[in-house]
Amino acid sequence: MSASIEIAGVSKIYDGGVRAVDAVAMDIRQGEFFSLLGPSGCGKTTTLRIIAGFETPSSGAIRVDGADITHVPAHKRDMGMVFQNYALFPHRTVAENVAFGLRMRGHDKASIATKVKAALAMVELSGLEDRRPAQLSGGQQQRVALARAIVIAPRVLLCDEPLGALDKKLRQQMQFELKQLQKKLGLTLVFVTHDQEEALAMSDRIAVMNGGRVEQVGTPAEIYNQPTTRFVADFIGDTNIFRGERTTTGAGAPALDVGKGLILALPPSADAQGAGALSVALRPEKIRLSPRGDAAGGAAGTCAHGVVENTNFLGGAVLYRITLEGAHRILVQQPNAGTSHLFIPGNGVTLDWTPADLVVLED
Amino acid sequence: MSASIEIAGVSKIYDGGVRAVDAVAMDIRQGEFFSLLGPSGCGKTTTLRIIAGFETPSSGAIRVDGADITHVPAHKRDMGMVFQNYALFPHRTVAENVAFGLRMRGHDKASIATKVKAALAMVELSGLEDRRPAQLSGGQQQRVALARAIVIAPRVLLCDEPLGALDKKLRQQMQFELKQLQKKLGLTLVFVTHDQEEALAMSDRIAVMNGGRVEQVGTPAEIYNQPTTRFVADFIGDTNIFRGERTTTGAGAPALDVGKGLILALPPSADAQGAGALSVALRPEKIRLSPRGDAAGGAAGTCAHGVVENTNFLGGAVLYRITLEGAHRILVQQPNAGTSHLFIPGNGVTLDWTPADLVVLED
Amino acid sequence: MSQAPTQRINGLALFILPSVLLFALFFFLPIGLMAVMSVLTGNPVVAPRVAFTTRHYARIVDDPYYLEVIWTTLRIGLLTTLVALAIGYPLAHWMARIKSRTGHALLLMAVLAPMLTGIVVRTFAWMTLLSDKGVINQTLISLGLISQPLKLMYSETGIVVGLVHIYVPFMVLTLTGVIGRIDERLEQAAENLGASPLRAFIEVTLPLSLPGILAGSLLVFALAISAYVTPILLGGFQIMTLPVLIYQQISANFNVGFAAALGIVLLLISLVLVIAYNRALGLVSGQRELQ
Amino acid sequence: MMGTSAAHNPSLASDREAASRQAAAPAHAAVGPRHYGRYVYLAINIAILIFLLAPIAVVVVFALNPTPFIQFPPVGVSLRWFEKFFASRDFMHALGFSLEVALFTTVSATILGASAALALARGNLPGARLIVVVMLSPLMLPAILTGLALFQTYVLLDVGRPTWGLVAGHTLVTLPYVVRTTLAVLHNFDLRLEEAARNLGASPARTFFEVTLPLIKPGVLAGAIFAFIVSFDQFPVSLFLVSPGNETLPVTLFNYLKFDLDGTIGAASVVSIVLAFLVVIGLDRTVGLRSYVKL
Amino acid sequence: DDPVLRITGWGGKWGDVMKAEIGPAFESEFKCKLQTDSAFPYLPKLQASSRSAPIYDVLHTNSNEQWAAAEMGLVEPKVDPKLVPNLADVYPYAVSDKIVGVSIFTSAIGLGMRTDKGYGSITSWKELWDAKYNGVRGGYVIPVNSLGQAFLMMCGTLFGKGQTDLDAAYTALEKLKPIKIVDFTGAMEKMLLSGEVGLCVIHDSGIYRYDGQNQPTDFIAPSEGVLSLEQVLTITPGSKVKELANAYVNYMLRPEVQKRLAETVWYSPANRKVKLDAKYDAKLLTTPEKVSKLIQVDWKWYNERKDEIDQRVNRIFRA
Ligand SMILES: Nc1ncnc2c1ncn2[C@@H]1O[C@H](COP(=O)(O)OP(=O)(O)OP(=O)(O)O)[C@@H](O)[C@H]1O
Ligand SMILES: Nc1ncnc2c1ncn2[C@@H]1O[C@H](COP(=O)(O)OP(=O)(O)OP(=O)(O)O)[C@@H](O)[C@H]1O
Ligand SMILES: [Mg+2]
Ligand SMILES: [Mg+2]
Repeated sequence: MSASIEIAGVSKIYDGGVRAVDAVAMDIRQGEFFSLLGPSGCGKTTTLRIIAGFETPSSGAIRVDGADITHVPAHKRDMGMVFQNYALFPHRTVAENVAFGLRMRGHDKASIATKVKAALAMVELSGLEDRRPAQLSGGQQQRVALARAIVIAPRVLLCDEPLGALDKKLRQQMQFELKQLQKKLGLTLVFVTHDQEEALAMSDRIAVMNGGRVEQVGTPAEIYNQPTTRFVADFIGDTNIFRGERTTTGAGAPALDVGKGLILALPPSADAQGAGALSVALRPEKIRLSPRGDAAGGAAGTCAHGVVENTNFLGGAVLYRITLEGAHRILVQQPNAGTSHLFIPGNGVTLDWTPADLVVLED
Repeated sequence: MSASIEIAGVSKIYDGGVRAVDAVAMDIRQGEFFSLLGPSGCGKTTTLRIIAGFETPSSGAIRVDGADITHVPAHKRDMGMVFQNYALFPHRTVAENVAFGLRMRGHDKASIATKVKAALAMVELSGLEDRRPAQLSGGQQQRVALARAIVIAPRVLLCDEPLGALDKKLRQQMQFELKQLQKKLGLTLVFVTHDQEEALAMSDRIAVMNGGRVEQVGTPAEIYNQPTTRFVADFIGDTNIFRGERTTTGAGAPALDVGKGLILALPPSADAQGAGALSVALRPEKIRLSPRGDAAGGAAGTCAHGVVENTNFLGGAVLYRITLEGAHRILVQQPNAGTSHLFIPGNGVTLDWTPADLVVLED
Repeated sequence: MSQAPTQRINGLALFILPSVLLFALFFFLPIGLMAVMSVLTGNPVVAPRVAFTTRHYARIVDDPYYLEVIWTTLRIGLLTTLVALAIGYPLAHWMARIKSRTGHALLLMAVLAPMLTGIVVRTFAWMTLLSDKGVINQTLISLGLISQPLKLMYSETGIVVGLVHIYVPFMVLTLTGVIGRIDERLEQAAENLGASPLRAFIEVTLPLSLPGILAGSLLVFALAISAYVTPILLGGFQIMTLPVLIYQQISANFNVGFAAALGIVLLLISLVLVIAYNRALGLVSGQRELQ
Repeated sequence: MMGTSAAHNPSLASDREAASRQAAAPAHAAVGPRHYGRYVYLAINIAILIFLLAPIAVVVVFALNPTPFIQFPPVGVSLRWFEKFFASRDFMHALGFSLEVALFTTVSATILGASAALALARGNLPGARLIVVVMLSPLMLPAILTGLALFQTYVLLDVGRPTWGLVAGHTLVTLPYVVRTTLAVLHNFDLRLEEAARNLGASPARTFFEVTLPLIKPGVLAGAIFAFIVSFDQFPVSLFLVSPGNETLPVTLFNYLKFDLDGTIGAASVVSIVLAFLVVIGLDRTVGLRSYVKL
Repeated sequence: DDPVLRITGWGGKWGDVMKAEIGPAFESEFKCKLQTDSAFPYLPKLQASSRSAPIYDVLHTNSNEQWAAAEMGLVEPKVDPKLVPNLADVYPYAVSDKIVGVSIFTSAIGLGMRTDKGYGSITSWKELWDAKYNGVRGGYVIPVNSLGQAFLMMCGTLFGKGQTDLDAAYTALEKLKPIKIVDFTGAMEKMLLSGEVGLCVIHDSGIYRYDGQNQPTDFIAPSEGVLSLEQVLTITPGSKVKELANAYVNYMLRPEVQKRLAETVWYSPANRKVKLDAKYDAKLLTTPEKVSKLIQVDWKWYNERKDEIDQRVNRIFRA
């Protein structure tokens, strides 16, 4: 049913000399929900287009279930695709757009009608069957594109930011449906998104790309909790990154001196040996915040004092930008536990964290 | 410099008979960051296009600083706009696209060059000046659209999901820049987004739209914490909505019987009088979660017991779907405070909350 | 926008073959024959004793009259093209943007009607309008605006008017398809950035309709420089163009060799002009891929 | 009652949409935001239409005027020229023959021209731009010379003056229209639409018919209309290629007019126009002439 | 199968009568098929076809083209009186040395005028040069029209030493401007009828065919003589049905055929024996006296200089 995809050292250099994809190598397993995550312009779309067969790689090969398909034409690959710009057929109605792939596969009219109806219902577009794409809102167009790709139940589904134009509610619902569908059909799904939460919540594995290269491939938890490079740590979620020299805490535990009087106790996992510079990351939500003077205090290297500089209300959470006494600036995220628990700019606060939550980064 | 906008009972019926905007009335204040938030297809783009002068309202009027501009042609409105689909000029380079508005305003070459350079630097596109839109990635195109609109420093800036195609890092940065710019120039900014967090974080005020109508206008905190309608409560962030009959707790306080054995103590603010059905909302992050059997317990109407059914890892937070003993299903969000504090499906848990966090909704 | 395709010839290239075959058999062969005859003293098909000669070409080059005629021909062609573009564009724009389907069909009919009248009849109709006793002159005289009839006919003006009328539909229909496909939001974006509708048109719509302008003006130019019925009837032989000369040579002087030489010269000059025009338009617009 | 975080109620949304679809006819504000320019625009266009249609009016007057020459003001209305036209077996035969030739020409020129345009725009042919220009040549050569050259060739090949020879000649002089108009719309074509079709499993041929063709239809159709009309109105090439007894309408009309310049040719024109209008209406009903889709 | 005789022929009323009566009668009498090419111009087609297999058996055109055809060896210069007995009955001009083949009809080229403009009585060609006709003067295109060419020769006679005095003719033409020039022979009558021209060169047939319609136009046979516009038949040397071709030429000269066609298109018959109805007889050239006023042009001489003349007049009439 579904297929594994091997991307073997693929590069793509566009006509102008732009190296959009640079020696990308990764294996996408059969039936896997695989996300490509990365900053704008890092080569996600290009990679997807190479898999789909719209771009010929400048070098490297694409293999599906072990067979080299680098030069198989797109229409013989049986890969559904949701285009970043939708690419809806402007001369066809919504229903006709969705029916297209089924027609190409020679399905009979009745079964096409049923499937199209179901697909449109799934993306919440029932009733808009007879509109033309130009008569739809942006999000509606995107959902038509999604319906068009999934209705054919391809063995591989390539989605280029398929939910980017949807509001959170609808997006969550579509995420859910997509995930369900993927499980039901055992689809191999390659998913491009710029939304880290989406990638983290949905993926079996994630590839983080940067400047045409793959920085890290791993499960969401690995990517989030054990980023291997500074780029990944910085890119996924908000994070505090410190760079400093190795030292030891008063208690003799390995620690990092990040300057300006701040010492961070290193996690037990960190290589105790070795000297020299090191970067570590600490997620804002791993830090606890309490009013200055409240109990806590904590061991050396696991707490600090500072002043709230700026409060950012995120709905379910509040993000504080805090200036430590030594002038380091640090992000801390706390749940929005009601107005009563809010700090406001100027409040003195105490921060504390667990050394285990610090992640050591490759540079 | 900037201007106030009054949308006076505006409706728009498209040719096919679709009522895209339905008697929308709202005042956007001078220099305000005003967001339009709502589900896909609710009429945000249409509203923006009416303000910009690309659609003539079927009824109603648009006033800027009190003057009726309903029939003023678009090019005389001095309103910048970022189109949802970018609408970049395909025959012009990136730099030419950005320079367009300045040229129309008769700026001299040198000042155009400087401003274009600055705008492109701001959206992080320095170096791509001579590319054509077709040679850019989706996110890059969107940033060109943004640069093109802001470079002219219009008195009103209309943004139709201007950051939708950007990754979180870049989006935050652009949000910051946009906000800075808005403050610096005192711009009136009308911002369409499908990202609630974005709207909450950036806006002075938000209008939540639904099906062509405005459901609620208010500050982010009002919208989030005191949604007036069920739709708003449901739409903004995840929420738990309960509907039930008025009753009283054992202690005699007003409460809501939502069936299946669950009684919720109503907030003190709730009208104690009156009988009959009522809806209330409770945000997932306002609920505290502890292992079953742990202390807590809490007063009647402020706690419940259940079993974790499903865990959703969101990066900085974890979302739990919990089935209560009475078979109610409820969402609870907890900060991702490290792997050690995670609950897994099957864990018995105790939930407790503060009655003041319940919000009573209009239906 | 179309992306630059990968630079290898692909299977689609084969689709040119039927046309190539048609051209080979029904154009290059016959015209080759004519080219051969243009350097021979007689028709080799019917008269066995012919010799090579350059006299036909020498005649064209030696006598400035022929150069003048060539220039007149090209001038009329250029003028016709310009005017046809100027009046065809607004109509094409209207057709492309009109909302009502009935309105569109009516416009289409109005545009097609002149093409369907038949070239000769149409030209006679113009004679009726433009001649001294024609509708325009008589109306103007009876209104007392002029006392002597304007010389509308038997002049280049008359020819250009007639040619424009016949060929403007080619311009309109070619342009309509192209303009209709331009995303209106691009114009809106321009207006939003402060361009007046006219300016937005000039900055956005016009450059994006260049392929249509190119196609339309090339069609009209090619047709105008090769027309002979209209120049004969409306120019009354007082304006001499190459096609008229060729017509004379074939039908009254029976000098096929010279007619062929004139034809080849016309063809070569026009090809050069067209290529230059192509280049120029491509350069001006920066759209090098323009065809 | 209870409910957790479901998305907004779908049935609610679609109810609303259904309701709004039934809502009263769009009450359109008559005045757009750009009225001044609008008037100028309309005025210019109407002037152009008058320019286009004035001679047609003359032809109609000519066809209806009983005097055998064009006369202003007309002296009356009569259908005698129409009677004469329809009563003439020559004219009727020529009309039929012209339609037949024009039909064959249209089909062949459209197929050949559209495929050539496709090859030129997409085939990455070396020298494509030169080929495009060369393909315009049959239009730049005075058709009388082309006609003579073709005639000479047919004599040389000893094939006589067959109808297919006439059709081939017409195809040659109509092909450039189709090529040009098709090329014009192929430019700026969004290739991603074709990619989407391929991705959905459409073979290249299928993609062409399902996506490319419908989207370049305005160009192809314009080309086809040109081919039909130019063939139907083609005179100089036909002059040499028609055979006795099988003359096209323009040739017959031309010969007629050399001797009897009367309202019959006006009537013939009016009949051609009406005929073509019927074709246009028919096409509009079936294919839909207004086919360029907003992208 | 019946043999096929391939001829050329005019359209209009001529063509109608040929197709309806005269052609079929010939076909049944001679057991053959007539195949008429009516798509003008004929000569280039004949020119393009092989001498041994010409596309026509009988060529019917005006005299000057026949001369050109004969020069190129496309047609036989003379018709054999033995094979065409009716040749014995034609007026001398029809077989004169100014004629290739045989002329079967002739019209007179003279002046046409509007009778409602008070131009008075006109008797001379020279009237055409009067300044009062500026703007309403009409003539034919010289390079492509026989009438124009004949008129040019007339100019030499009128203002110079004779037909061949080209310089005089050029000067005269120069003075004729402004003049409205038409291409088709039939176009001038329409210009005259609609009042676009008031005085013009025209052939009598172009005026007389409106006889009885009360048109304010009249034909003037100038005192200096009228030019003859001949309808000439010749036979191609390569014809495979020469006998039939001669029979056709002979048939066209038959009095009843001549009468029918003459009365249809107002052409003067070449056969002396034809008796036309009174109304035609009164106007057409049906007697030796009337015929004697016909001036024939030396087309052989003209054709030799045609290129030179064309260039000259093209320049003269350039706007
Ligand atoms: N041209 C049109 N003709 C008919 N209906 C239209 C047209 N354009 C938009 N609509 C409909 O109007 C409604 C509002 O559309 P609009 O584009 O304003 O939505 P939106 O709020 O911007 O949605 P999104 O977030 O998906 O972009 C939608 O239901 C849409 O289908
Ligand atoms: N046709 C092209 N010619 C030249 N460069 C191109 C072309 N298309 C894309 N690029 C460049 O290649 C790089 C990768 O583009 P791609 O579209 O794959 O990015 P992406 O990861 O999808 O970005 P986004 O999230 O913004 O969509 C970008 O820097 C882009 O500018
Ligand atoms: Mg992309
Ligand atoms: Mg929108």
